[in-house]
Amino acid sequence: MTYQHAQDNWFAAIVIGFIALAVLVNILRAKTGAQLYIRRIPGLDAIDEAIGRSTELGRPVTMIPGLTTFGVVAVQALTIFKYITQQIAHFATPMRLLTGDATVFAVAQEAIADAYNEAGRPDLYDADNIRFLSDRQFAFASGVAGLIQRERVAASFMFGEFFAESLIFAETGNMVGAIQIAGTTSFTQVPFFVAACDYTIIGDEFYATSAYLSREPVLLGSLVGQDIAKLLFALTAVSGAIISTIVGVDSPIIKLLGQPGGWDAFFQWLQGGGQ
Amino acid sequence: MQSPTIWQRMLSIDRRLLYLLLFVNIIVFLIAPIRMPASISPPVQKFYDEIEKLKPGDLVMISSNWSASTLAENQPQLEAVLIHLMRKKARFTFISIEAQSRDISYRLAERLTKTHGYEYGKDWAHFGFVPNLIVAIKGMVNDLPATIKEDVRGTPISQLEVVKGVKSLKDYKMIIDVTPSGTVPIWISYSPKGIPILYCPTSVMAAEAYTYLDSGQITGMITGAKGAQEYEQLLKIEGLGARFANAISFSHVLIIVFILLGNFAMFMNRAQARREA
Amino acid sequence: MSIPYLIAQWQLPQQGRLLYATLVVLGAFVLILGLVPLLQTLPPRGRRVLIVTITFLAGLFFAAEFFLPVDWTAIFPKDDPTRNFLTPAIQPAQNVLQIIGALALGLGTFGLVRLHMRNVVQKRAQWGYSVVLLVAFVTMAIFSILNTLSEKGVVTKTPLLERGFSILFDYTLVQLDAAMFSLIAFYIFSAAYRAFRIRSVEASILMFTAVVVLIGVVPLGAYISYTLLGLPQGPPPENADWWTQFLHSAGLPSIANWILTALNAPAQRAIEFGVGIGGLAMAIRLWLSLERGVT
Amino acid sequence: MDWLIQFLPLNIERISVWIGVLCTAAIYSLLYRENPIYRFFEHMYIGLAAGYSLGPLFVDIIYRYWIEPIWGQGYWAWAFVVPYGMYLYFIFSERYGWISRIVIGTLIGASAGLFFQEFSSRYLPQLNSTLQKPLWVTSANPDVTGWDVFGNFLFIAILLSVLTYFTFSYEQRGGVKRVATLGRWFLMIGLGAIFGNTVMARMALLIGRIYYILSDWLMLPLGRGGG
Repeated sequence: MTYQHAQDNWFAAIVIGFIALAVLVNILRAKTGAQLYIRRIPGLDAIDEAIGRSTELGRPVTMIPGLTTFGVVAVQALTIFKYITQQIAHFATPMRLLTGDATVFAVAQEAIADAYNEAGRPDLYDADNIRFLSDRQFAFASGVAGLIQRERVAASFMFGEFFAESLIFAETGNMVGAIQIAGTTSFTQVPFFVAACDYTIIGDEFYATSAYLSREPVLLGSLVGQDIAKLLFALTAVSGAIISTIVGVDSPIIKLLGQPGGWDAFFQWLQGGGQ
Repeated sequence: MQSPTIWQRMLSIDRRLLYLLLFVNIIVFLIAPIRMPASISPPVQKFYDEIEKLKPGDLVMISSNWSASTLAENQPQLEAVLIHLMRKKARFTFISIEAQSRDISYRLAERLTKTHGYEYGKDWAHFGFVPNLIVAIKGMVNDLPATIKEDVRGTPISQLEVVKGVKSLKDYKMIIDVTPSGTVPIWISYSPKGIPILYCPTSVMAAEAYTYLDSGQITGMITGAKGAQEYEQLLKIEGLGARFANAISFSHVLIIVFILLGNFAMFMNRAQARREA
Repeated sequence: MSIPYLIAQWQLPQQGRLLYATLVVLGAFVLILGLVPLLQTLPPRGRRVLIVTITFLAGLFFAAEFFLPVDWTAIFPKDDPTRNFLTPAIQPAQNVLQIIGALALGLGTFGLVRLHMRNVVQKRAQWGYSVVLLVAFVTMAIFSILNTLSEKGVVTKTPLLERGFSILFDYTLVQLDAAMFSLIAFYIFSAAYRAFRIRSVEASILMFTAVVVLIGVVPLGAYISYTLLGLPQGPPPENADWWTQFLHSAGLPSIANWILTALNAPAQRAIEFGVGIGGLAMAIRLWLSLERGVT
Repeated sequence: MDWLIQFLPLNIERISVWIGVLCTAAIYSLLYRENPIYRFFEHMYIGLAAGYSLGPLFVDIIYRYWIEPIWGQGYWAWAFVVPYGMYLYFIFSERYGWISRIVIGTLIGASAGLFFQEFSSRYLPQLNSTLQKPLWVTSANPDVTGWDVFGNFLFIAILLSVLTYFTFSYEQRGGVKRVATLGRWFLMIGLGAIFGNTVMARMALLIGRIYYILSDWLMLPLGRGGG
């Protein structure tokens, strides 16, 4: 039941097209000067507080994208880490970025070097602070746990995709009294971050993070588009439920909206006189 | 600075004490033979009845796909089922989907069969692991010897007495799937019709399987360590199921007790602070 | 006949393939690496344009393959109706990504080894542990690579290799995995003790559901409900009256299951939708290089 | 005496058990505090893991997707892939560092392009299954009971309130704010449920480890199913 191509159900193409349009139009609006708003995301206000504390204590900040494989989520995580690095560069606070994916490691080198450059402190960049520990889940976890305890980090930022190892990072960080802010798209790991971290960014707050931090028009515009897309999903869900109540859950109209093969079934049904 | 009250000390308890408690708690319940009579759930009863129907010499395929991480749930299931099969003098062959589950089930079966006088190659065998279960099942339905080729010891399958004359999976009388992952829908979809499928999932996987039970696509089900405990009761043996079920249950009880204690301490501490203020 | 398909047909002749292939590979290295000084002459703006273009093209390939209609039999009657003209190139493209991924792993491993080599050479604090790491790395790398090559039939599988690999992998690495994984059980206990307090509405809800599910999913929950309280187990029989139906769903396991399916599933679904839409918007921004992110 | 001889690591099988227990003990020592023994095993662990990856994830892939096609089957076009990928290695150079971004751009573009299919496969079937929720009993859905209808209403209500919480581009006030708060509470129910449900799987792991210590190492006869 997976989509190999958009043709498996053209509804996919329509939805993606609509979302793309909503996002791009609003990005354009934002670029041409429309004033856009973003609501408060409490956990993100704490980033500065966490950085301030590690500066005071003179202990390092860790940034952990976890085992996130390279892709959309990893790029977003690195964008957030880049922002954090720019902030700590002003105070020369030491940092460690620990990753379990080699490609993310390569990209992170560039991103972090950039961040120091843009903050005007290229001298502070040290390639050894960006570390690829292991792509093996628990070997990586053991390395992170050891490092957090040895260096007694003052602040720990965990952004990306996480799996069972999430609690190992969060509890060891809690043990050494670090301020911890986590953000993840993996729903199953959110409860452990909520239990062990000071602030948790849930679900697509993760994608809103860079817009919130940078207030860049492109990102704010994109957020408006995303909200419109959510409205579309909500409307589809409600109207779909009503339709399925009236015509039955196995009706071709329901299949039309997102079931692979549903498009063809619908047209066959139409041609068959709609019995 | 006055010394902290008992409530304050409880709130800032050294977590190493918690770790020790959990460790000891599990050891105690693994060793102590505490028995809680369980009521036999209908799927377990059906599982038992189905194996009772086997005649001596009937051939059973056991798909064992668990490894160390779900040992506490799947091992008691497999042990209880194997003991029952050996009591019924049934013969069986194993198959796994990856190397670790192959090793763990092979070792376990070797140990258990020895105590029941079963002989490898004659009464049972292990076919090793297949990387793609769908392909393997389809292949075994068509031509079992050509699909499996050799067993876990590297013996050509034609020299194994246990599957002498077996052409296809259709010659089997029963399929048992002991698994922590979604392998049972594959067995349901691709195995020959008319061979009963029995299912030993972990507790997490069990909820989804009730539809298969309703429709009769699986005949019986043993759910996690708890199901194994019920099964042991049916077999009248003292197995691992009861111990593992207890260890799991009481580790949860320990956590709940401490959550309640923590809340109690928090309230007492607040009340005290209010009184002093 | 698509271009990638044609390229795939360009095979070196059977005779002297080894020599030709080596020459071609050497040539490719010279050519591609020879481009570097040329690329270096690009001004910053040109570099940016180049990167943006390559990013767009790479995305376009996968996007077009997905969006283009698959059935071209109206134009090419003999074509396979389950693919479009880009589909045959998907597998090679994935292989290219795999190769780049492997090279990145090489880069990551190099970074790890370099860091610990420096620790040793400069005798930094705790350099002894770096020696441990390097020794473990070299030993395991030899056995792992030989083991992989022996599976390919390039080297023979000696008993020493088999035994050594088994000691390092099965007896040590897998055991360390299991130990580290089980560590979470301790952490889950301390986290629950600390976090589940009736401090706020949210914390209380979190605690209450967690406790109900905690007791509902374990054998003890079933024991309390079905053995001690004598509630009926399993789904109710058909045409049961509502009281029987109620009794069948009043056991702790049923309640835990209800929370997990009826209450958890829609919340999770909503999050998934948000994450999916957020990811899609991000993908579009990255594809069109609209984001001043990491590149 | 017999027990002791069996217990000591005198054959390969016993040695393997001893190694396993030693590893477990070293890792668990982290629970007390970070210490030299943990540090030793941690470094060994990372070294072993890094070394292991080179087999299946480096040599195997390069051999299978690069060496075999070129030298084995003669598809010479593959020759260009590895040198191109090696642009990544310029990352360590200050002057040529930007060249690695060409490869990174390829990877970013590819992951963006692949996301369209992932979005369709992963999220649209979920949207579709959300549609199949009759909200009252009709003849069109004969199998649906009053209880199902209640569940469906609940499903849609929770879905909408949580979605409302996850909107960002306007100020949440009044009724919207209340719905969003409700959404966050439902979210907490879901999170609590996942927490409770995960505990068992983690305990099962720990029990498995402790069983290994008691049964395989100390050789205690724990419920070996005598019948």
